[in-house]
Amino acid sequence: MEIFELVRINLLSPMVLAFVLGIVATLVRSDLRFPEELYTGLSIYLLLAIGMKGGAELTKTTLNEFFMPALVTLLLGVAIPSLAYLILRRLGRFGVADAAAIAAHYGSVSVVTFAAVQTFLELQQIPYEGFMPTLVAILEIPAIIVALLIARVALGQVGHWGEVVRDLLAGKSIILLLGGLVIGLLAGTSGLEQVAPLFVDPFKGALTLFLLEMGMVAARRFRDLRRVGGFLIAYGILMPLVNGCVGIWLGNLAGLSYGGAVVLGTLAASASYIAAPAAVRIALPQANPSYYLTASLAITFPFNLAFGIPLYFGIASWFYS
Amino acid sequence: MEIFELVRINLLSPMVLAFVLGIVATLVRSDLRFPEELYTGLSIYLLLAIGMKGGAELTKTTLNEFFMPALVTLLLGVAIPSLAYLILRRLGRFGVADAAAIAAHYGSVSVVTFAAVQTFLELQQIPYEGFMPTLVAILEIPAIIVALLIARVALGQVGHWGEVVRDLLAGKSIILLLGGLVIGLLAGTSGLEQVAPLFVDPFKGALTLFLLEMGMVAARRFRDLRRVGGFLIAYGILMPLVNGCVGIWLGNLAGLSYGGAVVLGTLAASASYIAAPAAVRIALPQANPSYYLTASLAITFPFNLAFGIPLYFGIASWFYS
Amino acid sequence: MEIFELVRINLLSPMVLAFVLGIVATLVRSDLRFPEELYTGLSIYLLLAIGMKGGAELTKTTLNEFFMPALVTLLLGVAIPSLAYLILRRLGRFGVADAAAIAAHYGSVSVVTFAAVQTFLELQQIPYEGFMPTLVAILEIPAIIVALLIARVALGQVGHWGEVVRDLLAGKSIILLLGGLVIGLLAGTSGLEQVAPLFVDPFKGALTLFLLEMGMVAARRFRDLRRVGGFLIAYGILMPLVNGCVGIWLGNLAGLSYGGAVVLGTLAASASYIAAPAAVRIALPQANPSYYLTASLAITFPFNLAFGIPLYFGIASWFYS
Amino acid sequence: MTKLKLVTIIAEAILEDRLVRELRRLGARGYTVTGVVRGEGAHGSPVIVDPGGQNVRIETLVSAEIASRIGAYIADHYFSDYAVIIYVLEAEVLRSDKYL
Amino acid sequence: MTKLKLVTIIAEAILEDRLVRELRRLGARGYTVTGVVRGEGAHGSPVIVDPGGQNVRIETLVSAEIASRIGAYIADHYFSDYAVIIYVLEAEVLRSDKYL
Amino acid sequence: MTKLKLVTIIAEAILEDRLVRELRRLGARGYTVTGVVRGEGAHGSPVIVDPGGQNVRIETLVSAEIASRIGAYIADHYFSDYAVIIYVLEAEVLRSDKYL
Ligand SMILES: Nc1ncnc2c1ncn2[C@@H]1O[C@H](COP(=O)(O)O)[C@@H](O)[C@H]1O
Ligand SMILES: Nc1ncnc2c1ncn2[C@@H]1O[C@H](COP(=O)(O)O)[C@@H](O)[C@H]1O
Ligand SMILES: Nc1ncnc2c1ncn2[C@@H]1O[C@H](COP(=O)(O)O)[C@@H](O)[C@H]1O
Ligand code: NA
Ligand code: NA
Ligand code: NA
Repeated sequence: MEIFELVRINLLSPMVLAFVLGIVATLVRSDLRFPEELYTGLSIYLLLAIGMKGGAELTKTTLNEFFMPALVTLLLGVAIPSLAYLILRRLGRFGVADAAAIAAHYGSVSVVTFAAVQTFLELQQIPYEGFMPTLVAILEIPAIIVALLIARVALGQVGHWGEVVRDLLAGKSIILLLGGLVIGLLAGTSGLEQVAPLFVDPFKGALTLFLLEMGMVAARRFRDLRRVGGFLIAYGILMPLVNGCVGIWLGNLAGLSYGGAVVLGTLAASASYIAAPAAVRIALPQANPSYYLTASLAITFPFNLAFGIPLYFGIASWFYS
Repeated sequence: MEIFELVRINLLSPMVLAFVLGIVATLVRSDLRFPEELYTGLSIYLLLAIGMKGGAELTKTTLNEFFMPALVTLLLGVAIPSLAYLILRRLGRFGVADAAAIAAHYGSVSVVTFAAVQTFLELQQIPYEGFMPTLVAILEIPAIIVALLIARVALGQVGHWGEVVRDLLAGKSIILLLGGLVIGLLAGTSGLEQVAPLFVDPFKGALTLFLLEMGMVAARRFRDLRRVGGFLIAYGILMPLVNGCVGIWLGNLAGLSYGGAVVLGTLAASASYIAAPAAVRIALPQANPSYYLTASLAITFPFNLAFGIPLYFGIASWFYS
Repeated sequence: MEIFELVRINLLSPMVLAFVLGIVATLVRSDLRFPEELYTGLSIYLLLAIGMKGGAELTKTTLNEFFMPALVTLLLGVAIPSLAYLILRRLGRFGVADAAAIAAHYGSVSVVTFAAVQTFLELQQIPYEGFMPTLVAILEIPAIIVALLIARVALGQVGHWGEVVRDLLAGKSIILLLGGLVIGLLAGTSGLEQVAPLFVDPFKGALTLFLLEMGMVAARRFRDLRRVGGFLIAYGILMPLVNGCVGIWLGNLAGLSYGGAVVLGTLAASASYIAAPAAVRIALPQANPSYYLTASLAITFPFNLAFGIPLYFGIASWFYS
Repeated sequence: MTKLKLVTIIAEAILEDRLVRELRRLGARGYTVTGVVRGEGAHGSPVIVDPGGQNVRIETLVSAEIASRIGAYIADHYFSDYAVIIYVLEAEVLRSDKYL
Repeated sequence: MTKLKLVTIIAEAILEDRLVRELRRLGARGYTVTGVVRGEGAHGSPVIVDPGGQNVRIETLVSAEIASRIGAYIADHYFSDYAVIIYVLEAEVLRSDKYL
Repeated sequence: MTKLKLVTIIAEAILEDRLVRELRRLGARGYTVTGVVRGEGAHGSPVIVDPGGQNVRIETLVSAEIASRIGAYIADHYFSDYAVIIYVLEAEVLRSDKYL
């Protein structure tokens, strides 16, 4: 299929449309509000569901197949924040704290983008490795630590460092993702079946609901777009493209399947908006949250959701033909 | 089937029984409380689900079939509040503000009543037009504006008028209903299928849960029944009957199917308890909320849910035989 | 099957694993928080779902079969708190208020433990009587009243007594359980089918999510374990075993099926953590909540969930062979 | 502007209904409840009876006389067995007859 | 430490957006909203328009002059038709220029 | 009744745990947190890091001496980088030894 056709199909999925609806609701200043507790509940659900499904599929994987992909994922976790930092400092002329803060976000991952690419591949009926949620967990944290380390070296200090690293490792997304994985692994396929009517079947619907809220959250950041400037807007679109290609390439080298490489590319391309902001706000309080939140939530996330995923799918096809 | 039998079947549906349970829980002063966030979450879900399902079915409709029903719906939106206002002023001897406030509620619609009639028809396996949710959106707002306009003319002023109209058009029920419609329309039947395990299959169950809470909300208004007086109680039962017949008759004229006419009749008969109260409280603060909330929530809503829907179904059968 | 094998299977179910995950999340001081509203929403759901399913099955039962089991359940409601009180006073050397408070908890039941044993039996494909939820409702309240009466006699007074009894009878778990039963009974199997995609199919998944939160709640009480002392810890494990055996034995006498006796045993063994704490805190404010909450939530609940249920299943098999 | 007392009670959530009833009986003409609030004090973390429940904050604007009546009542009935605190601020109000 | 006024408004939730806008216009440099809060007063239980909505509490630290301007404005525009109360406390702040 | 200080801190929700720990260290014997609260001030809308998080209000009843210690500490450690305000009210309490 052609890339344009893929983008069109993707744009007309209920998930992307719900995201757009969220944006529209905010722009017309609707009184539509998502209860914070529903947001929290849905994100617990999504993380756990992703983990459990991955865990149940892990029972079919050998550790062997897993080793190389895990290694290149770790590599991505070091390479992307370093590259991102350099670009932001040199080309973007950002200060140390702001550059490191943004780099931490682009090195880490967005779980919802992961869920979206999973859904996209399932609709295209392209299989991918069952251990991909494990790679999400592997990619989420190291990049943040690397970026904070860079700032620590460049600035001579970073406040509350030990606490920040501990909080990262015990962060809710890690706990739920890895916890779900272990549950899925131990309970196996038959265990997953018991809870499938909640954790598998309605997953796409729950993601749709969640993206409605994400659209509202993203749109609330739109008015900051002017303030953050043209460079960051371009950065929020081009950096994912670069990272996505690197991810696909490394995935291919590591022996991932076509679907697996698309997922790893998307993960590399995605920017964190849960783990990274919380860590950065504590460890680098002097960094301006407008920069990293706007870039991650209002630029890169929508871009990946609407265009990035089909693009990476198209790009990966060059590596796999 | 006979009307009595229909009423009996309807009363024994899980939805109506859950509503009764909510009433009982409040009357025995149980500590059962529905978290407000669950209420909000469920109403977001119901509106979006109704919209999406309608939208997916719209793909099968021609604009042609839609034109006349839309027109009579708009007509209802002007006629009902005017009629309601006159009756309340002349027979009920209400003041201008109170009469206009109540008229706004009876001109507008209750989305949950719509969901209930939909469910009722599905159980009776009576088809209805896919564009009915569109008619809900069409009927919701104009009647409120008409009623407020009447008050504005009669009183010489209405506070915050422009803002009120804007808020109405960007209100959450319109956004979610129309937004869902567009999502369903663009994503099509195959898109709806992806999210059906969340947005279609559990719909009746979610409605049941919501009606449990609605029962508690309605029952909390019961002690106001004495205060509002006999006229308003009679009004809350007779006005829906009149409006329901008018709705069925116009639906029939506009060429709607049997099921479609029942739905339009029920919409006409239903009274708003979301959009109208919010608008009226801002635009007509001098109107006594006890009147309009009690009539709408504690009289008309339960009446329609328990008796109205099967009645309109029976009445419509005279037009379609 | 051997008991060890049953325990192993039970420990690897998604429900128990989710409970363990909740404990782990708390112990590593994760920022994972369950919104209180989600907790409340899920408990409303579980109670209603249990009731409705039981009600629909009640349509297949004669009152005849129900009489003896109901009677022995009432007997348990008097016997267990009395026995528990004596043991706590004599062997545990607890004061009157503390002993009565704890006895109230062990006489009453834990609905989630009931849900867990239901799920366990379904996986083992062992049938049980449809009226078991009715027995939950019968066993929940009397034991609390008996325990409070004991304290009232021993202390010469109990504050707010009438109010407490009224609150117990109108408590949310009774309202939802009995309400659900009546809904299920009146709507029948066909009514239940309409709402099955919400109230039946995802039940195990919802229970899993709920147990994740219960694990966090239980773990937050772990640091009180040292404070409550060795006696209460032993009590929290041995008392359920005794009560479980008595329950199975009486169930067998009353003519319950194998599955039914396992359920009654588990009910007898379980300790309340909703109705009892609320009543006790008001009626016996001088009792130390650390004792009863820790014993019930941090000892007996996890024990029953992980080990008790398969044990009672094994023990009951001796009575039924 | 008239000077009144703003009495604030922070108490276990389970006491809300009862406290509100008693405030009324002691002469308060209105009240506002904020909850759930979290907190710690002499009793450590609040005694969470229902795993959901925590503390609530109840505020009432009253005359100085009723304020001290409420203070005495709460001290008598709640301080020994429950995690409850009470404090009083000086507030200026419009329409003071509304509260008296 | 400088002395400022802490103005508290308790109002029907539906008024939140409008009140915040008006506070800004009357000169408040910031505000904090706590909501939903429950309560009862002269109007009985709060007028719950959306079955979800109740009251909100809006607080703003301002100079004495702006405090009385706000008081007058609220009395004029809200007391007759809405369930709204307002009271003022004396507060000490650091960085007082932030609020003036 | 004894006079004490009611110190109120309004801060980004992400700081809650840290602030509570520090209050304890500075001598507070208890505290109450209300959250989430919404608000705006010099930093505009609160910096919502997790899309869910907003502000929290932390209150603690302490002696005048500890109140000013807390004020100085917060000013030193939070004013430059975080959206945090602090103010102090005069409160009367029963059982003042509980807070000292
Ligand atoms: N010094 C304090 N400042 C603010 N709130 C307090 C203080 N002490 C206690 N509280 C609140 O009052 C509740 C009961 O206090 P206590 O009875 O001391 O455990 C606590 O959970 C806190 O919410
Ligand atoms: N005396 C009072 N003390 C504290 N809050 C009050 C008082 N009177 C009224 N309120 C609050 O203000 C709201 C509106 O009051 P009212 O206009 O008197 O109905 C009530 O719902 C309460 O939340
Ligand atoms: N004048 C004020 N009155 C009440 N609350 C304020 C005021 N200024 C700031 N705040 C609160 O303190 C938070 C942080 O303030 P700021 O650092 O000025 O952005 C805001 O989000 C508000 O919740
Ligand atoms: Na990335
Ligand atoms: Na109508
Ligand atoms: Na028991």
